[in-house]
Amino acid sequence: MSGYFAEIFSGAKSLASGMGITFRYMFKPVVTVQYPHATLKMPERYRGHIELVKDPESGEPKCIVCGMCQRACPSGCITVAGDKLEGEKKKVLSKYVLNFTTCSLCGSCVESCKPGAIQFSREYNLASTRKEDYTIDLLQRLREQR
Amino acid sequence: MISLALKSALAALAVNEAVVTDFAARGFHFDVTVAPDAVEAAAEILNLEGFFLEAITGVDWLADGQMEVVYDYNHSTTPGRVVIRARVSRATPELPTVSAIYPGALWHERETHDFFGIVFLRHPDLSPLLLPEDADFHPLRKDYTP
Amino acid sequence: MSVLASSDCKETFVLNLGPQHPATHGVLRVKLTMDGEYIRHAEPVLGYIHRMHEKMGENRTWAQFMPNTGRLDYLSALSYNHGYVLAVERAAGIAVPERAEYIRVITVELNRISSHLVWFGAFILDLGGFTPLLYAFDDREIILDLLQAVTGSRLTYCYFRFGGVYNDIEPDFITGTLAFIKRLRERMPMYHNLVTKNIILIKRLKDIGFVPAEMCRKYGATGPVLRGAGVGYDVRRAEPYSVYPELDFDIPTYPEGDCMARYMVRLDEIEQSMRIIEQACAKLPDGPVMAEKAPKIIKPAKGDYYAAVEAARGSFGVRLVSDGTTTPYRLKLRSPSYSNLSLFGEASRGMLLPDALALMGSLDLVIPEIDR
Amino acid sequence: MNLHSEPIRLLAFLVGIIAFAALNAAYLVWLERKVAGHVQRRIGPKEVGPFGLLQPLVDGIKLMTKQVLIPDNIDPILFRLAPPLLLIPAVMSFVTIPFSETLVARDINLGLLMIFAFASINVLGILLGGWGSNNKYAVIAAARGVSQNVAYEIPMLITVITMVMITHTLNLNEIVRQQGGGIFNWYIFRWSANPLMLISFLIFFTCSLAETNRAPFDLGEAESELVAGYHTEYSGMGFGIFFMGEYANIVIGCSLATILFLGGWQCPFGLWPGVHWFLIKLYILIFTVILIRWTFPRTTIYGLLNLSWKVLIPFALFNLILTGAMIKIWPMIFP
Amino acid sequence: MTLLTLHTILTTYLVLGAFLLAIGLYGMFAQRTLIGMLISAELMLAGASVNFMAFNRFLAADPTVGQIFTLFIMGIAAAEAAIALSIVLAVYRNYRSIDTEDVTDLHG
Amino acid sequence: MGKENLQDAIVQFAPLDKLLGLGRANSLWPMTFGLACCAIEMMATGASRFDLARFGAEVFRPSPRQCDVMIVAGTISKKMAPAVQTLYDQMPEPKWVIAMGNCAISGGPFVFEGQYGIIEGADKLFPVDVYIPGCPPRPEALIEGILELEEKITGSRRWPRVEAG
Amino acid sequence: MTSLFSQEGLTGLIFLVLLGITGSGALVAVTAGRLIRSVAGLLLCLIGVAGIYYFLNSPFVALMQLLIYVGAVGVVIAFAVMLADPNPDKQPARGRNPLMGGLGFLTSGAVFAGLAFLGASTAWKRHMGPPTDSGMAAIGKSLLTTYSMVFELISIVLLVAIIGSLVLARAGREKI
Repeated sequence: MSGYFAEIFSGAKSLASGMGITFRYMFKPVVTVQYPHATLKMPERYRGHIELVKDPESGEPKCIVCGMCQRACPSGCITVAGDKLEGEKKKVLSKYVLNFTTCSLCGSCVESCKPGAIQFSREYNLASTRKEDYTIDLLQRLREQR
Repeated sequence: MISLALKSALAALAVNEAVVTDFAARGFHFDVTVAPDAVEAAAEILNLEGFFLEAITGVDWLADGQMEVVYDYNHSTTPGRVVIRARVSRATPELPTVSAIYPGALWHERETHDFFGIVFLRHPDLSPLLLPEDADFHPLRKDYTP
Repeated sequence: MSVLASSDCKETFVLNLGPQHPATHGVLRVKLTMDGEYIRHAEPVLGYIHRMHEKMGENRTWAQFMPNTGRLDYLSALSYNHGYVLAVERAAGIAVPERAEYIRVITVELNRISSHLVWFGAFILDLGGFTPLLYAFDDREIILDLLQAVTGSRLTYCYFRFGGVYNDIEPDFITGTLAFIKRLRERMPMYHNLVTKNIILIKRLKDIGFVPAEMCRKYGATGPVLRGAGVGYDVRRAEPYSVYPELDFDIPTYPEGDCMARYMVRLDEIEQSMRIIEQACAKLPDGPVMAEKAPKIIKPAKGDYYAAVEAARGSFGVRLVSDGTTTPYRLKLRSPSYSNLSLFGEASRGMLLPDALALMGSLDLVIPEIDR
Repeated sequence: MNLHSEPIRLLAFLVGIIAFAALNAAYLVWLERKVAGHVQRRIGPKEVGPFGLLQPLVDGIKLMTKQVLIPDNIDPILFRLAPPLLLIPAVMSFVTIPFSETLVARDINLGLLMIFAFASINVLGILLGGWGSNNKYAVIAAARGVSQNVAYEIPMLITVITMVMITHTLNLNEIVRQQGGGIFNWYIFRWSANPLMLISFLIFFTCSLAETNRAPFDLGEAESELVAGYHTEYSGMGFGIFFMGEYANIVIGCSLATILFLGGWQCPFGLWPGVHWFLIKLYILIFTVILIRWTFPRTTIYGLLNLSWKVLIPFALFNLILTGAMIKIWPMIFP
Repeated sequence: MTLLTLHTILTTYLVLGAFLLAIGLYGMFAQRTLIGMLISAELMLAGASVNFMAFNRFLAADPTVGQIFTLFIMGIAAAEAAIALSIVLAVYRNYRSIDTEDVTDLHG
Repeated sequence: MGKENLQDAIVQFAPLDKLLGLGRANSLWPMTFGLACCAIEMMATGASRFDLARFGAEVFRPSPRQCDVMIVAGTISKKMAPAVQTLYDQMPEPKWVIAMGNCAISGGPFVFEGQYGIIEGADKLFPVDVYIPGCPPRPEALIEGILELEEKITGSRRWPRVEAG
Repeated sequence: MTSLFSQEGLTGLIFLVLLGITGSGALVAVTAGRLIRSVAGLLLCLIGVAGIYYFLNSPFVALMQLLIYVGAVGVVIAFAVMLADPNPDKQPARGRNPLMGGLGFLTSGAVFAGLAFLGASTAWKRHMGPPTDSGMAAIGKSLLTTYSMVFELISIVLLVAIIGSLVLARAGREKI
C-alpha cells in the first residue's frame, strides 16, 4: 500500500520536474539561425561541389588534363577533355563538366589532383526547379567568376 | 581463445586441413573447410560451445565452377572467430540449412539465396528478402548481367 | 440468430507497418498479424532501400568503395569507414601512424555520441515525446559542426583513408571537443530528469520487450542489444583494434534485457565515449596522419580477410575476398542491425502494438544498413 | 424553461460562439506551435505575418481549397457524418459557458449536465470517423479513443458529482458566483468543503486531458503507431474540422475546470470580476495543456486504463465519500 | 392545428411513440442478428419513453412520475446494453474457439 | 488504396488565385517520409538550429491525405517505387514534390553500369518541382528548396537570396 | 396560422426537424444494410427523442437521454458491432427472412394503426389543478422518497448487469 502511494508521489514528482525543465527552456534564448536572413559560416574544409582553381599568374585553370580525377571518381561524374595545341607540350583544358547529381562528395578527386587544380566550392544552398542546373560546366563557371 | 576440444572436433569435420590463422593478418582465428553436408554438424558443435553466428555469405568462384558458403562464428565471452566454409558446385548449389540451430541464420541464408541462388535445403522460406518479391536473378553471381 | 451469421470469422488481421510508417524510421515494412492490439506474428520485410553496396564493391577499386561505407549507416558513418579501412589495411598490410589512430578514435567516438543522441531523440519520438528529440539534436548539431570542420561533411563522412585520415585536425577542434564534452556532461542530468525519470517512460520501458542473452546469441545480436541483456561483449575490448587498448573505459551492461536496459546502456555509452574522447585528446601524439609507405594503388594479396569494429549499433564486420587485383573479388558487409532486427519477430510475439514499437525503437535500427 | 425567450440574442450568441470556437481553434494551433517552438528553443511560425500571426489564416485557406479526397472503399455516409458530429456538440457546449456574469448565451440551470451530455456525443465522431474510414489504423484508433473516453468519464463524473454536492447546483454561473471574494473562496482552495480539493482538481484536469485526446493520452492519434489515428483518411477540410473540434474540446475542458475550481470570471482579489479573468485563467490552463503535450511521452492503453482504474477512480470515490462526510460532519462541529 | 403547432398537442407525441414502438416491433421480426434485435428493442423502449413523457407533460398530476419512469427505462437500457455487449463478446469468442482446440471444454 | 473519387476544391475563382497561392505557399505541410540519409538532414532542418517552422512548414503529417508536399529524401529502390507512387497518388491536389539529395534526383552515387536495384531519380515516377542536390544537402539547402517552391507557387520571392561563400 | 418566422413558428419548425430526425433515424435503424449504419440510425433517433423530451418540458431527462443513451448505450452497441463484425467489406447485405419480414410488417403496422388511432381519438382527460414543480429537485426528492425502492432495485440491476457482463466477457479469455 505504501508502495502504491510512493509510486504515485514519485510519479507526480517526475512529471512536475519534467514540466519544470520544459518551462525553463521556454525562456532560454532560441538557437535558431534564421537562414535567409542570417547564415552559418561554412568551415574551411566544407565540401561543396568541386570547382576549378585559377592559376593566380595566368588566370587560366591550373588543370593539366591528366584525368586522374576522372579515374578516381567512384561514380564517374567528372568529364574532362583537353585540346593539344600545336607547339605546346601540355594539353589545355577545353571541357570540365561535373554531373553533380551523382557526386557523393567523397573528395577522391581533390585528393588525387596533383597540381591542386580542383577544390571544394562553398555552395551549400543549391535548390532549383530544373535538374539540368546540376550538370555544371566548371570551366564556364571559372570564367564567369573572374 | 578457441579450446583444443573444439579445434579437434572441428578438424574432424574438415575436408582439407583446419587452419589456425594469424588473427592480426586475417581477422579470424580458425578456418575450417567442411563438406557441404557437415555444416549442420559444425554449427551444432559451435552451438554447444556457446558461439553465435555473425553472418553467412557466399562467394562465387566462377573459374572453379564452385560456390563457397562462408559461416562466421564468434564467441561473446571468450573471443575467437571461427570461419566454416563449404564449397558446392555451381550447377547444383545446395546444402543444408543451419537455421534449426541458429534461427538467426534464416535471414542470412535467405540473403545468400537472393544474391547467389544457393539453395539451403529444409529452409522454411527462401523467398527474396532484399530483392523484390518477384526477383528471379542472383546479382552477385559473377556471370550476372542485368 | 448468430451474431456472425455472415462474417468470415477471422480472428486475426494483418496490419502492414510501413514501408512508409513513422515508427519504422525509414522504409522498413513489418507485416503484423494482429489479434486486436496483440501481435500474433511479426515478419519484417526488408529490401526497400537495398542499394547494392556489395555489388558496387565488386565494380570499384578498393579506394572507390570508401564513400559507400559512409552511406551504410548514416548515423555513425565513421565507424563504418573505420571498419572498412581496417579490413583493407589488414589485407594490404598497411600500418597507420599513431596520430591518425587517435584522430580516428576521437572522431568515431564523437560520431557514436551523435548517433546515440539521434537514437535517443527518435526513440522518445516513437514513444510520443517530441521535445527530447530536439534537445538531442541541439547537442548533435555541435558534434556535426566539429566533425564538419574536420571532414567537410555533416553526415555521410568519407574521412578515413587507407593508412590514415584525409587531413589533420586543427587545434581548435580539440578545444571545441572538450568544450562540447563539458556541455554534454552538464546536459545529461537534464535528459535524465526530463526523460529517464519520467514515470510514463518508466512504465513504457520497464519489463517491456525482453530480449534475453540466449536469444541474442541465437540471432547473433550484438551491440547495445546484447549488452542490455547482460553480456559485456564489445569489439573494442574483445578484439582490440586501433588504440582502444590504451584507453580506459567501461562497457556498460544491464542484466534485465528489457527496453529500459537497452536505453540505459546507450545513455551510459555516451558517458563512456566522452571519457574515451577526453583521454584520447589528452594522449594525442604529434606526427603524420597518413602512413608514408601507403601505396597509392592497393592490391591486397589473395585470400580473405575479416575486420570488425564496434559501431553504434553493434559489431560491424567486413569480409574481403581479394584475388590480388585492384578491385575486391567479394565484399561482404556484416551489419549489426540486420541481426538485431532478425530477432524482432520472436521477441515481439504476444506484445501490444505500442510495446512492440518501443521494442523496435530500442533495437536502434538504421534501415539502409540492414538492406545494404 | 421556455425555448423562445430571446431567439435573437441566442442567435447572436450562437454566431459569436462559433466565431469564438473557430478563432480559438485557429489561434490555439498558432499558440501551440509557438509554445512548442520556444520550448524547443526555436522560433516557431514567424515569417507569415508578424510573429507568424497570419499562419492560421493561411493554413485555413489552404485546407479549404485543398481537394477533398473521398477514398473509394469507405462508408461514405459515416465518413461525412463524423467530422460534424465531433464539432457540433463541442460548439453547442459553449452555449452555457459563462464567460462573465452576463456574457453567457443561455444561463441554463442544467448547464453542467448539458456540457457532459454533449461531450458524450463527440465520442461518436471518433468512433464513426474511424470506422467509416475503413482503414485498420483508424479502426484501432477509434477503439482506443472510445475505451479511453469511457474509462475517463467515470472518474470525471464522480468528481463532478462531488462538486455538485458542494455547490448544490448545476448552473455554471451560480457555481462561479459562489466563488466570489478572493482566491481562497475558489473551490480549489476551499479546504472547508473538502481538504482534498486540489486532488479533485488534478483528477478533473487529467480526465479532461484524456477526454479531449490530448497528450499524453493522445492514443487515438498516436502517429508513431497509428499514422494519424482516426483521421488518417481525412484530407482538406474534413481534417480541418476534426482539428477544430479537438481544440474546441480543449477550450471546453479548460473552461469547465476554470469554472468549477478556479472561480471562473471571479477575480483572485475579489475586485473587478469580469470576462478578462475568465480568459486569463482559461489560457493559463490551456498553456499548461500545451506544455504537457510537449513534455511527456505518450502512455499506452493499459497504462492509461491502469491510471484510471487504479488511481483516479479510487481517489475520486474517496473524495466523494469524504465530501459527503464533510457535508454531514462539518455542521456538527461548527454549528 | 397547423404543422407548426404540432408540438403543443398530445396526439403528435402519442403517434410518434406508437411509430417508434411499431418500427421497433418490425425490427424485432426482421432483424436476424443479435445486435440488430438489440437496436430494435432500444427503439421500442424509446417509443414507450416518449409516451410516458407525453402523458406526464399533458395529463399527469405529478409531473415527476413520467420522468422518473423514463430515467428507469434508461437505466434498464444501459444494463441491457452492457449485458448484450458481453454476450456478443462471449458468442464471438466461443465461435472462434470452436475453430481451435477448445471444443473439448464444452463437454466438460 | 485504390482509385479515388475526385471532388474539386470548393473555391476556384481567378482573382482569388493570388491569395490561394499565398495561402498554399506559406502552409506547405510535408509528409513524414524519409528514405535514407537525407531524411536525417530533413529532421535536422525541422530541429531547432534551422527551424523549418518559421515558414509554417513544420507540420509533418504522417498521413499522405493531409500533406501538401512530399520531400523525397533518399534513394528510391525498385522495391520501394510502387509504395512511393501510391503515396504520391494518395496526396490530394494541389501537391508538390521536392527531390532532396542526389539519390532522389538521379540515383546519385548508386548509379553504375549494371545496377539492378534503384530508380534513377524521382522524376521517373512523378513530376518533381524542386531539386536539391547534395549528398546529403545541408539543411539550408532544404529551406532554400522550400523557398524555391514558394517562389514557384506564388511567382515571386519574398526572401533575400543568399550567396554561398 | 402561425407565421414561420415568428418565435412560435421557429419553435414549431425545430420540432418538425426533430420529428424528422427521430422518424428517419428509426427507419434507418431497422432497414439499413449494414449493422454500423443501423447503429448510426439508432443514435440519430435517440438524439431526436432527446430533443422531443426537451419540448416536453423536461430538459433534465433530455440531457440524461443524451448522456446515457447516446453517450453510453450507443457507444457500447457501436463497440459491439466493431468487435463482432470487423470486416464490413466482405459482408454481403444481410438477407432477411421475407416471411418474417412480411409478418413483422403486418403486425407492426397493425400495432401502429391501433395505437395511433387510440391516441388520436381518445379524449384525454387533462389534469386540472395547480401545476407542480417538475424540476430536478423534485425528481431527486421523489427518487429518494416515493421511489426509493425502485431506485435501489435499479441500482442492483445495474450492478448485476455489470458483474454478469464481466463474467460473460471474461470467460474463455486466455491470458496473453
